[in-house]
Amino acid sequence: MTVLDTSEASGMIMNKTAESAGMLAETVRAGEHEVKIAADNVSVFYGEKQALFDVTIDIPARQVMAFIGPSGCGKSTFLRCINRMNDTIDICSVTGTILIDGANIYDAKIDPVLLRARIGMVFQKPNPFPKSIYDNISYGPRIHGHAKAGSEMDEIVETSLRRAGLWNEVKDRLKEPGTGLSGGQQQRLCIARAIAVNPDVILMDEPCSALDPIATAKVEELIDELRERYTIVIVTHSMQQAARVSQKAAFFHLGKLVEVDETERMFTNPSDQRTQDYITGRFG
Amino acid sequence: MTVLDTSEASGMIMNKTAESAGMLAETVRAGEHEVKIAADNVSVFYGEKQALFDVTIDIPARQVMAFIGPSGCGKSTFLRCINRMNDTIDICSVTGTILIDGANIYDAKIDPVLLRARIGMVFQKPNPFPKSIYDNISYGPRIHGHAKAGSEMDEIVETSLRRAGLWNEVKDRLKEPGTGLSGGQQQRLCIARAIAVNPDVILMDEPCSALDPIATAKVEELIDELRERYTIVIVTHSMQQAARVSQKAAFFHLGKLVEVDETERMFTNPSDQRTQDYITGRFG
Amino acid sequence: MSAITLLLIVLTLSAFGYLWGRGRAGTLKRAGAGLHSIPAYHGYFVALSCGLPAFLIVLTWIAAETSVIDQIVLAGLPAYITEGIEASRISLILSEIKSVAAGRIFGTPDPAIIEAAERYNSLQNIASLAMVVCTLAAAIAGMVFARSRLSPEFRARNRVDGILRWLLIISSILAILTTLGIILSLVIESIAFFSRVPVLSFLFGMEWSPQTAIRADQVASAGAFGAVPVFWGTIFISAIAMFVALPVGLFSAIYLVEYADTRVRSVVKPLLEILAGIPTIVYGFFAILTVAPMIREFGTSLGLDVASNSALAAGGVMGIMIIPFISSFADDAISAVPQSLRDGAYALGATKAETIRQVLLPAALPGIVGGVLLAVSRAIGETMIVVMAAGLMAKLTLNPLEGVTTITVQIVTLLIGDTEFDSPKTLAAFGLGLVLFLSTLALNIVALQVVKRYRERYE
Amino acid sequence: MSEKTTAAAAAKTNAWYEPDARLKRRYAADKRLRLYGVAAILFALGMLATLVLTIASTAIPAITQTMVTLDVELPAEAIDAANPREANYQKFINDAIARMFPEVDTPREMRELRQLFTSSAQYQLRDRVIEDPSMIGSTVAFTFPLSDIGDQLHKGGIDRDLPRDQRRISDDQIGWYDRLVEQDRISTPFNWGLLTNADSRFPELAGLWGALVGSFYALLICFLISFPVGISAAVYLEEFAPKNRWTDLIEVNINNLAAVPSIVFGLLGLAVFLNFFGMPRSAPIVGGLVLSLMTLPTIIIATRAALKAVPPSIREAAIGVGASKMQTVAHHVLPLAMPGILTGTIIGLAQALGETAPLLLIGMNAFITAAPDSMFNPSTALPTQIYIWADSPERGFTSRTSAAIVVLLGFLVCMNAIAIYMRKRFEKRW
Amino acid sequence: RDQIQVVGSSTVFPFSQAAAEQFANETGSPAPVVESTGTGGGMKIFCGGVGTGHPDVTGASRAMKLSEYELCTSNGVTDITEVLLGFDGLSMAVSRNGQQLDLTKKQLFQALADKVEVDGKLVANPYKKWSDIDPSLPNVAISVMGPPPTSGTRDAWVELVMEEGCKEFPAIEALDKDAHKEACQRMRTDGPFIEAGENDNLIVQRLESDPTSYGIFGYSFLYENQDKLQPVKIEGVAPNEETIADGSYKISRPIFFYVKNAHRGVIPGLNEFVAEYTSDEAMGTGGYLEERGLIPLADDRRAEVQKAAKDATNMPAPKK
Ligand SMILES: Nc1ncnc2c1ncn2[C@@H]1O[C@H](COP(=O)(O)OP(=O)(O)OP(=O)(O)O)[C@@H](O)[C@H]1O
Ligand SMILES: Nc1ncnc2c1ncn2[C@@H]1O[C@H](COP(=O)(O)OP(=O)(O)OP(=O)(O)O)[C@@H](O)[C@H]1O
Ligand SMILES: [Mg+2]
Ligand SMILES: [Mg+2]
Ligand SMILES: O=P([O-])([O-])[O-]
Repeated sequence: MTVLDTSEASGMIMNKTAESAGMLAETVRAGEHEVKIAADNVSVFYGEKQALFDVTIDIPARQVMAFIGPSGCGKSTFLRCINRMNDTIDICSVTGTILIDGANIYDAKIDPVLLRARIGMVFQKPNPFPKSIYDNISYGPRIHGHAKAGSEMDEIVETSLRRAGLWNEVKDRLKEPGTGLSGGQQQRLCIARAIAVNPDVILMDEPCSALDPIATAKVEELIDELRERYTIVIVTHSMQQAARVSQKAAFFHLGKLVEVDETERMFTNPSDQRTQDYITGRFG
Repeated sequence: MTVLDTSEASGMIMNKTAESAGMLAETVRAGEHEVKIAADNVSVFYGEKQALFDVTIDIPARQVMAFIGPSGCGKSTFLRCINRMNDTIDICSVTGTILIDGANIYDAKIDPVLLRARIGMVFQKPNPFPKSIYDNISYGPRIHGHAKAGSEMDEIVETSLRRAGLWNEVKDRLKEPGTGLSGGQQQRLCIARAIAVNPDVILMDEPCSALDPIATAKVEELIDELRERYTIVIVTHSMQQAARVSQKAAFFHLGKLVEVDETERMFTNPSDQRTQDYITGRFG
Repeated sequence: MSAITLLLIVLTLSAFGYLWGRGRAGTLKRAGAGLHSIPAYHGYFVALSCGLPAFLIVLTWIAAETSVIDQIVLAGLPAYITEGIEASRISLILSEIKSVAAGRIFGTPDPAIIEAAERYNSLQNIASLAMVVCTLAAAIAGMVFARSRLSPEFRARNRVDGILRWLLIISSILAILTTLGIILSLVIESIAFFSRVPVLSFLFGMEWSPQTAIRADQVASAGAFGAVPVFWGTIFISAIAMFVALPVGLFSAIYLVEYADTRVRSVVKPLLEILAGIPTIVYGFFAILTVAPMIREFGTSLGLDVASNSALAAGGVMGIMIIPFISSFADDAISAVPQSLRDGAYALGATKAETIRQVLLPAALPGIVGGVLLAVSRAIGETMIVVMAAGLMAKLTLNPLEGVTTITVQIVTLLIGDTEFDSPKTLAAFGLGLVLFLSTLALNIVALQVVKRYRERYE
Repeated sequence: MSEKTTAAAAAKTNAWYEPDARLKRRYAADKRLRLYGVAAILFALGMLATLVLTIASTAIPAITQTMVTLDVELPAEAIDAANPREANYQKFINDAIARMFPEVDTPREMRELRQLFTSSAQYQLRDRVIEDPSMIGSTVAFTFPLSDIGDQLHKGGIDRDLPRDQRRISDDQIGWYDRLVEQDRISTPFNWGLLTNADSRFPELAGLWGALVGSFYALLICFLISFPVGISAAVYLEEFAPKNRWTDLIEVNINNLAAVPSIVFGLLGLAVFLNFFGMPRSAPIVGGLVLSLMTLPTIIIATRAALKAVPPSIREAAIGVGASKMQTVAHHVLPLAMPGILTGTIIGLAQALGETAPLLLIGMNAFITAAPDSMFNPSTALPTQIYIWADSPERGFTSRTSAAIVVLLGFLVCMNAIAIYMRKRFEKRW
Repeated sequence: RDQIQVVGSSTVFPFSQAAAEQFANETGSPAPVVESTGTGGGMKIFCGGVGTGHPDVTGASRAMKLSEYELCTSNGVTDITEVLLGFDGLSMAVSRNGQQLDLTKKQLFQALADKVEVDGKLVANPYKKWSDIDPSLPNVAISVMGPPPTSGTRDAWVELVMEEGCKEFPAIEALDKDAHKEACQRMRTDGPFIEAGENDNLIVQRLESDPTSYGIFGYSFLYENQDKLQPVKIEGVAPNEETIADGSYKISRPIFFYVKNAHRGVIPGLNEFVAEYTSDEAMGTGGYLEERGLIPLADDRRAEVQKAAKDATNMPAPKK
């Protein structure tokens, strides 16, 4: 497959960019995991209102990082900074830097469209396109020119669906609309769609909150498998879920990043009083 | 605390439920608490779809009963059966009986309008009428003819606001619109509005889920005070909240009533595996 | 070659350009270069670079050709024909030349004319040939140039997106231009009007009789341009219309939203909407042939004196037309009141009527008011019904059984047929048009503000 | 559990549910409100029904056309087969009439007699012969319309019992007509001419073809301009434009345009297209331009609403996999919004089809006896044709005017039905 | 421009329509475009200038006025052929359900003038009911619908009825020239006289639905609607073909059309159209225009007119 070859090229572009932006791209080792995403002093404003205050965090490669915190604390906002989805909101402005593989993604030279091809995203409510299952998966590779329609594309579709653990359930009805699947299947379809463009990072914003317990279990299982290949950031409102799927967790409160730690450590022995209060159900 | 005395009675009810549906609704004395609401074999259908299956439960007077359970399990549906709010949904049909003070509220002779005057309701999102604070409170008494405009009405308004713990905050701006209050104040305004028609029972459907932690604390405090006079049923998605405010809890799952017990007992020692799983965050 | 064929050729060229560009990008890609954009976008870029300029050239050419050729032909005429002749004659000569050129010869035309006709024909040929040549040259040049810019780094997608974006922007500007056009065309003529009739005496004058003598030796009305009675007539008829439409629209909306079951609603709503879709000229007939005689008969049976073109008939029928505007706006507004407010009221033990009257209507009021204001502006601007059913006499009266006239009626009667732009009579129509435009503008702005404020409250 | 025991138990211990007078009053108010609603709807629908019925019932006479069949001799020596156009067909018809009524001899009587038949019979005969030259030299049964008075007499539009000075038809003419009836020469086929003929001074010949073609051209122009431009503008404003004072201004402006009285658009067309650009008067192209300016805001507003209704989650999904904004719109948003856009467009076009006032100002209310061959030729449109017919004195035009209205309404109902169908058909659940 | 353009009087409109249709049928040329603008409105456009932007023919229900001729000349429209088409009765009518009247011109003047003479003084018209004018007339409000000043019918009415009627009043006769004209020609604007627009048929339809109103319009409209309308007798004579043709019905007027000679030979078919319009089959006795209500000219008069039309003889300036 030629698809994979583009990673070098884009890596090149990113390196160039990082240098010109005057940033030194260090590769910080976080334990045994290298740093995939490094945010430095990120603040986000919606118009006048500041929603995020000076967030600095390193997100390790090929692990699952969970963002937790009460409603409105800025989890989604930060997540959407990572693939520049916030660009689509007029009044939203971002300061600070976010490096991915050492390249500043807010550099003027970075084309957000290409960036998003490298950083997949899965949303709270499953949002398949109202098209066939096949078209849902093939859309991304098609617009990025990863493959022509034909056997090459068929292969991508199959691989993606297999990785998302959906292949066996849908292989006989690829031409049926994606919206006809059950909620859990739809969410896995969305994950497959994100995988299909061959990203490095997958961002998930409360991916299970619209699912029933069984579907949730399946998606969680999938996340666990995916972290072998992908760096995953997941926002969740359920501490139980965070405990189940993530290796590291970040606790946000009122727009500030309060604490980042290994999930287990944070849930058993939080270092901040606010984290403690939140975890024990004192609020939220 | 008197709460603990109910254990026997509820144990009995649970047994009944477990044994068979369609049993006689006796007036069971729950310790010193008489049964205020007795539901027998209540099933609810939305069109073809059954949302509630043979729910039989006794709700004691002057206590707080919490309904918990995962999303979509039928908590709200059952709550809305109690004041016949489901009548306003065309496709909704209810079978079984619900006795309030021994009278079957689904009897043809019962006028839902009068019934609802006896059973107040507070909703998830605060919904003050777009009128002044005074008019919000006086609306119920006025339509039911409890009082004429004038000093009598002023008194009702003041008493209700006092009981809802809002009087001091709003006494100087009774003529201002109720929608101008903060979320927590609005929710207490709604509680005051429900109290103003002098009900026996107050139903609350996730009354705090739209509120911030501080406002939530205020409302919870209020609920605790109100149970001296009123029978309160509260739906909540937060087990922490259920633990904080309720004396008894009922756990719903997939439209069935799984378990009713004292709150403390249920949270520490649930008798059903599903309850256990839910409480420990295995799902939901 | 006709412009249509030419455009088709340009289209074909663009299609070719697309294939060419895409092919080139494909080659680059196969050669191992990492393309910034997928090949199809390179194709689109070449196609747009080829088609757009050519298309513009054709359009401007068509717009300019006639007058340019006319000028050339005229310039070539011998002096004795064009000497000292005013412009209108020249257009006649031109049309004679064109007739001759088309082979329709009457009598014996001047030899110079025949010669001009020949010249005209040859110019015409040259011009159409030149158009083809220029267009194709532009198309090919655009294509070749675009093609030469293709490279792996070339941001074809961003380019194409940019071009499309500009096309979108131009489209929205067109909507603005329409407004500007309206304002300009009204204002210019209105200025001419107000230079003859003072603004104040127009706005506050009590006498309206614009049918001035159109000749010096005619005695007609003295030409009073005090528009108050016309404004009054407009307001009066609109008020009557609202008097009919408001309760009917409001009550039907209430019934449909709160009482009717979905089956009734799904039948009645489209039926009501038909009322708004019926052409107003049909309402005009309905008014003069059915409603006016009915009112008249009824009035006469009560011993009342009813004018044959009573304000009541025109306003009433207009009201019927406006019903759906009110009902659908009220419908939307009432439906948009959050269910939670209904629940709140029902939970307190309110009956349906109480909930509607005391909770839903006040909450929906801003939306309803917005709809009503829009309906009023519709009523004020409505033309055919009043042209056919209302009178021409400007009258300040409060009696709905008398005839009144409206702004739109006056515009139509002052303008139909007679398109001379120099008498105050004709210009008055534009003055009235300006007033009409401004007043509906004001109403719409108010309506929009009301609706907006209301939206903010519930979202 | 038995109902009775419950009720009895309830009655013993509870009296709170007993309805009192006050409650009855409250329910009465409820009933009243409901009644007002029903009354309002019945009023509106009643008016609609009255309108449609009065128009349809006046239109009934125009459904058929009274025709007469005469045996017309086409002597070979009087018609040059090489040039059949030039023969004197009026004479053939006159001869045929004279053969039928040999007793009519004075010129005055002959004239009265001829008034029973349409005066264009000769042209119809001519066209028949040109079409089929083999008829030359034979006697053919030629069917052609009676004149308006004949038509009216046949359909009862003229009361033959009125005194002579109150009717338009003489006793002789009634007698001749009766003879034609006796001989079974009168027939009343469906009035196709109403749709296929162009306008005419003679009601029995007047049809809507010219107006239909004119309306078609005008609507075509209107569609070609307002559809792409409207969608583009809406897409820009809804999906691309930054939300600031300017775009707010544009929004207010467009909403306002939608409510600008149509007559003002007529003024605009008059000033800009006719007087400034010097476009031809009465031409469908100008009508189309004016109508497109009118329709544009409707389409923009409908499109924006349709775009708004596309859930943002679809946009996010597309952007999330790396589609550019333009791709998101083109691949996902527009296709999903298309049903709404098309509905809006159809409704806008339906409005344009029925619009009269602006067309009056640009001269599309002229009398033209031929359908235009291009959009630059003078023409009428359906509503203006109605306007003209309504002003014609001949009795036959009364029913034809209504019939034209019925045709117009038919088109509108069809367009609306298509719109409703699309709305239903394409309503997607996401 | 391929089509002939005809504007002008609504009274002449039906005749122009008929001629245009016949012309198109006969020659296969593009159908002339006929618009009804009223005589005055038509004159105004017609005299706007020479060239394809201006009409070729205008109909008039009265002769061209000097002022209009001057307007034409000043705009370069100097060569005009005047064609006298025939005559049209000017009728006043009422619904058959209404009350037939027999009025004198004097009474009509009193009913419709802006100022009338009462006891030798000129005062604003005080008459609201017919019976106010003459007790023998019915006790109903005066309500007369008539055309606006752009209409030739209006001019003709003023000339044939109002001017005549006002001769009966010594005090008005005694006024100086301008004041006399003012007094005789100005129609009242206080309600009883209603300017009802150029659409004669709308007046007819309103009369049908309103039996107490009277309408003023060309005879052809009365002729078409004689089952619904009845004429008002003026000076004891009701209009019908005979009374108009023999002149016993006094309010009839000549109707004309005017041809712009500069357009002949330039606008295709104009000559042929004029020939058709003036042919015997059209304007002659028994011609198709007669069927539409035209009262034809006598033969010799017609021959003159036809010749002038054919030769494009320019009309002289109208007398004042
Ligand atoms: N598009 C927006 N415009 C303005 N303010 C916004 C917007 N999106 C989010 N905010 C505000 O930014 C803050 C952070 O929002 P965010 O959605 O990031 O919270 P969150 O932690 O994801 O909450 P939740 O758990 O409810 O999803 C909130 O106060 C929110 O109101
Ligand atoms: N109006 C309705 N029409 C049809 N189905 C409904 C309606 N209201 C609720 N349901 C269905 O009934 C079931 C129970 O819903 P209910 O709202 O009682 O759940 P819940 O326990 O209150 O959930 P949540 O915590 O989300 O409020 C759900 O499956 C829901 O989809
Ligand atoms: Mg979020
Ligand atoms: Mg619920
Ligand atoms: O249209 P007129 O004949 O009245 O001028």
